[in-house]
Amino acid sequence: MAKTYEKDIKLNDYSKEVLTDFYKTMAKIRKFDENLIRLMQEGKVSGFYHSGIGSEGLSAGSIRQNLRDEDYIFYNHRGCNQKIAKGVPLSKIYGDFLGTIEGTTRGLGAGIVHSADPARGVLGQAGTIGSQLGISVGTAYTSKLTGTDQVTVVYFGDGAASREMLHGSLNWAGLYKLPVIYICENNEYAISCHVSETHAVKENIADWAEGYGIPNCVVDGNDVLLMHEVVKEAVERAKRGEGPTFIEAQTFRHRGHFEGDPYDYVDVEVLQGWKDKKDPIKNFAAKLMLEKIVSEEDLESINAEIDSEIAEAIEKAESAPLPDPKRIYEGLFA
Amino acid sequence: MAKTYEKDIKLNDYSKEVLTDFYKTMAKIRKFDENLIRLMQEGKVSGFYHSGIGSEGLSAGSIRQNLRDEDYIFYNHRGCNQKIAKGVPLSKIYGDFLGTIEGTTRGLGAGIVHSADPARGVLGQAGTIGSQLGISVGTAYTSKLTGTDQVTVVYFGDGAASREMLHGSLNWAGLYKLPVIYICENNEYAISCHVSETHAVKENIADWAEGYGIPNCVVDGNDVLLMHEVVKEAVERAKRGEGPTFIEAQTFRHRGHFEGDPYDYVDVEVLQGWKDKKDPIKNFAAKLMLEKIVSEEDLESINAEIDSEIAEAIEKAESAPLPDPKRIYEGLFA
Amino acid sequence: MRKITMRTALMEALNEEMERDETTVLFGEDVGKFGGINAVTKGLYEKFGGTRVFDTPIAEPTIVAAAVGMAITGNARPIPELQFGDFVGIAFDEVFNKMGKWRFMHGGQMEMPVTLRLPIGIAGGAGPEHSQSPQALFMHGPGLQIVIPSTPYDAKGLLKTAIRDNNAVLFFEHKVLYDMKGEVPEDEYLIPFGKADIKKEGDDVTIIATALQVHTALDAAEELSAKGVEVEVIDPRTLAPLDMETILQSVKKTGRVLIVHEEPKTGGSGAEIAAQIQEQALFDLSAPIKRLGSPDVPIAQSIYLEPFYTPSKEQIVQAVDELMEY
Amino acid sequence: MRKITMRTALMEALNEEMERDETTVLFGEDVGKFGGINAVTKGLYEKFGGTRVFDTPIAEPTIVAAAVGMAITGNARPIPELQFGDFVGIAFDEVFNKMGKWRFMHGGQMEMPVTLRLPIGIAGGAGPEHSQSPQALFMHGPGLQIVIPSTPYDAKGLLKTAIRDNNAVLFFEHKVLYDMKGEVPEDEYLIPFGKADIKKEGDDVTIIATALQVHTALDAAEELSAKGVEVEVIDPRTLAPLDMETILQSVKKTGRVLIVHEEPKTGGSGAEIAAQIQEQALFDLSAPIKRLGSPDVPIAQSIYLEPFYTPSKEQIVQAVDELMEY
Ligand SMILES: Cc1ncc(C[n+]2csc(CCOP(=O)(O)OP(=O)(O)O)c2C)c(N)n1
Ligand SMILES: Cc1ncc(C[n+]2csc(CCOP(=O)(O)OP(=O)(O)O)c2C)c(N)n1
Ligand SMILES: [Mg+2]
Ligand SMILES: [Mg+2]
Repeated sequence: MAKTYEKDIKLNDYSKEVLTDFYKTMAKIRKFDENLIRLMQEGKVSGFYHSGIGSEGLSAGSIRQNLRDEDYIFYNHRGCNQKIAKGVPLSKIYGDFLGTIEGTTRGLGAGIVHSADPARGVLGQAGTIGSQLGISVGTAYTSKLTGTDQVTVVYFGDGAASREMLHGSLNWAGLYKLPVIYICENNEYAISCHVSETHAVKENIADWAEGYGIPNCVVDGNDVLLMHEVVKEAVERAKRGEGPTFIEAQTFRHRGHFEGDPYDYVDVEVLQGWKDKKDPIKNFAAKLMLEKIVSEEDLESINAEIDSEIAEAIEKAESAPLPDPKRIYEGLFA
Repeated sequence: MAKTYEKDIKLNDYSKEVLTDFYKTMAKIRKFDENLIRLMQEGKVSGFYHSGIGSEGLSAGSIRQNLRDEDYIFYNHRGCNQKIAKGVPLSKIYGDFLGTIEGTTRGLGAGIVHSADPARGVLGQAGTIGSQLGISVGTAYTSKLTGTDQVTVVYFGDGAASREMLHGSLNWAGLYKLPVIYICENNEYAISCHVSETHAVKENIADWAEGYGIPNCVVDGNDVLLMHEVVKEAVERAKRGEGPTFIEAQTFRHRGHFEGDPYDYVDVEVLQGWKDKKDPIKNFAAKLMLEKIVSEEDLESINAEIDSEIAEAIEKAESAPLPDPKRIYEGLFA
Repeated sequence: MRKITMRTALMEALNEEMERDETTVLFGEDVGKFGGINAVTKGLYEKFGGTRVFDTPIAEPTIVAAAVGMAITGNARPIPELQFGDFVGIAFDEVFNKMGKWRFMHGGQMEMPVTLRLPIGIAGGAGPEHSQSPQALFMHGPGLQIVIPSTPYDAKGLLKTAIRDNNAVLFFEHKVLYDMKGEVPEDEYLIPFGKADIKKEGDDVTIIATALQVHTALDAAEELSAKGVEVEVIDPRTLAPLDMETILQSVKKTGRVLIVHEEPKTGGSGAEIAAQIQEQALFDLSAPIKRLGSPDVPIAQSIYLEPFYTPSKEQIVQAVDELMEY
Repeated sequence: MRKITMRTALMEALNEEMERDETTVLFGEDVGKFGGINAVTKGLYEKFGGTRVFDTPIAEPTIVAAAVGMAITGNARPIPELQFGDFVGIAFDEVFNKMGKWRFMHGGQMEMPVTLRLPIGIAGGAGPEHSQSPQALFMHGPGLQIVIPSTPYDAKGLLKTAIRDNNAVLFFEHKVLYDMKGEVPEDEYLIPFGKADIKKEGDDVTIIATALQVHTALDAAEELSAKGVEVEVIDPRTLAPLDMETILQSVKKTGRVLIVHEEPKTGGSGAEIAAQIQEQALFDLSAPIKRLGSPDVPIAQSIYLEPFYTPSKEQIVQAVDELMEY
């Protein structure tokens, strides 16, 4: 059975700069998301949006200070959390939602999936959740082929983990000792289904990795520093050539599966509990203030900074033109 | 890690009749196979044949005395071992190879895969190895749907176990507690690749089942009685509604992957060791004689009986006509 | 007559057939308590219970493979759903080679009473992998019947036929049509496969259209009618079997053909239909058969670009005008 | 000029291109030490080592997905093989929706230099799931190039082009052709995509054939020539891009067309080709375009029945005779 990752983390082991970066990244992710929902409500963005509010700690902790531009990530379809943590410019992500040529797809539109920023190791995503499990062993194999120490981090939900491809992926990664870090964002639900209704596990999803001889663990995905540490160890293991790690990060979504989902299949109290007691941003801010690393004013000024960054990004994305319809005939072939 | 199934089995716990049935089934399987290879050499059968010689104990032990006509099996592509143990008439299996209308496909031909005998629970097989892993959860679900105690036994090689579908199958079977018995015929090779070159496992293939909470074990597949006992327990568990079992049965193929395979990728001494020391039929016969359950003459007469049964079957299959070419336009739709 | 949406029509068909035959079993992602993301299976879980109506893991090949396994026992009549028809690519081998061929390749000994429901089509910013219309691929797959209704009436009658049929059926539902209303009688009826429906008669040009495009064609027909051009709109309703008789009869009369579908043009169902028409009625043609499909590029996610994928009324009118010039 | 088999020609192409570009990487089931079950990759493992040439688990979706992952890094040029082309159905989503569309759907930011090798065709009792010719399906898939050579010369030149190309290529190899010999120069050459080859000139009937059927058509052409009928045999060599120019030029001359392929007739590549010919050259036709394909039923395993699937010389001769009656 998968062990629960625990570590006695002292804030003092981190510089103020780094701690602030974690906070700032999480806050930016959430504000990005809230503003996107606002744009949807204003009728400026349509299609499906799967809000990532509630699991910012998972993305910020795993990516910030661990990954370089040349490391690859395959984000999942829940929020734009990982893209933002990896540094994709906000205006470009908004542009993909608004369909303007500011978007990474230069006007094709992308919703959550299909934004890409290869220079930052963001190689896009499939509309079929879980397909990234297969693709990620390819990017990781390339590191082996070219002899670099680039790692690949692949994010996927508890639901996506039930796709058949997981088996092919874990087998390849374990067999060829590939530098892949699997991060299963377990928010307990796949649309309306609780993980217990769709998954046969010994105890945890991470147990599935054990049979492949792949190091694995369960971790509180809402603790940004814990996430940081567990992924750091995995990255180091990968760079030492010791192969993959499987991390099941537990979290919960604050909103429905998509905007518009009645979200009535979740116990109201359970949901409120996650919001009140396990909010990754609130809790981290409280900890920082308790240990006097930042003051309330510091946080306020960070938030103000983010607000204007976001406002600027939206302005840039919105003011860019829509593409010419001929855009759809560009770029099929290189 | 998967446990090795062990049991102190006393021959006296079985009736002579049952013991003889095990012997006879194994001997019939081998002679069927040898005669088929002869027919190939005589140019009467073409296409690919994957001889099952060397693993007769696995099929005979798992099926005989355990399964009823109404229980389903999905055989694998290695020999016709499981079909014969399940009672499919030999003339019909030969007919499928010879392409005459005596075959179960009434002249379409079937090679190893695609014979079917629904009345005996033999619902056919896919040409894509491992596909049976998905189909078997469907037959097993039907037992649940209709409230019967029919079990499904699905056979597949070590190589087929690496197909992505294994994950979908184990997850369904574990989740819905389906009456499926997985028998992984691990003969160490998938065509030219040793299992260690293509599989990431903690220790055994059966370890893959552990993460799903599915009872699993490794067993000497060449010990017919051990196979019988381990499957018997699994069948009982399934009938009690306790769900699936995963059995990794270890064996080795005496011949190449297909007739014509140079088979030069296997260490000569290793192969000879399996032939000399672990032949399921030789060893079982010796045991029966040692404990004086049968005499050499008994075995000779059984073998003579089988020889004539096979000769008759071949005669019947060969003397049946080839189908009219219009046969291919029959039976696409019900 | 009462008017109901295609969603309701489909729901009624499922309900009636599941009541009628207790070996039916319905499953897929979120089809149970949630009632399906398109709300087509609402209420069935409550009515028929969790063994006959169940949510599955996200595992499309296993969903279809399990359906095949159920069907070949002879004791179950599965009605699986893939949440988006695009995902048929993930389960392609199971559909194309197992559902379609299992019976034949085992000598015709088993039946394959599976109805696989597949929501398709461009429907508002769902992007390249949630908007496709993959039905044409299966015309190349022996053993598969392809149903693609355009109205609530057809949807209900065809779905009932599909469920009772002992052979494999791929049932394609255009997502934009779920909310479209149409007349549906209270009394039971079935619609046979292989019988095209002439949605509008006309002598000048034959338009063969499927799913949502039937409606676009009918819109265009009205505009054309005002100009004095009477098109005949034929909805094949099933692409396999394909009712060539009705099509050829119309072509004999009009000599001009336009095929409209949302599938990419190249390799779409229009290719096979055009090939057959010229094979059997070349000398009836006064003009080349025209095909309107979506462009041969993946579907952009932007709702601003989507209109350039779906064949439009204007395109149809123009194509007919061009045909009339011959 | 020296004559070598198509197997050797392919082997040479792989060898030369892997020597030329060290980012090439080749993988699949048994392609390493064993050299591939068709012996096409023999010697590559020894020469290029186990990191660049490796055996994979039996996991077709993962093989193709990994190729996609390698390609989009911009640092690798993968050459995966599926042991039988039929298995492309198992990896269908990865091929159709990922290899074909990844570049486009991410705004054109990455390249997809993948050459997926797929052995196809009826070749002696391999049965319904090891004998298919699935190439037509991918004409409906934007972003995929489809190569299908008929001679050692074409095979080598096209495979080299495929490997160097920065876009996805499906490379279909008919198994019966592996042992067929033909002239191949020692010096390096490349064959561009989208350029059909006229294998035999003639004024009476245009035959469009692919893979093994090119040879059957040439056999038939000889017999017809003796009767005074001169057919023109066109081998498109790539189905995507498709060289309609060469085809239309021939049709203009002959007015009679026969398309021959081993794919099932319905929905085969012949459907699209026929549809395009009539679209662009209806009034050049003196007879309906004929298509010869395999019957629309799964391929029987019996070698006695296989001949009724592969289009034969006799069928071609008869079809041409019928065309000449117009
Ligand atoms: C292959 C595939 N099947 C189904 C879907 C439809 N779908 C989109 S998200 C989703 C649920 C995903 O659940 P999970 O992986 O747990 O991620 P979460 O939404 O909870 O973050 C489903 C079924 C899809 N996009 N791809
Ligand atoms: C999906 C699929 N991939 C590949 C093959 C080709 N193939 C047939 S048998 C075989 C090896 C199977 O190995 P294993 O499962 O261990 O069975 P064994 O032959 O050793 O009994 C392969 C690769 C196939 N038939 N189906
Ligand atoms: Mg989830
Ligand atoms: Mg094996």
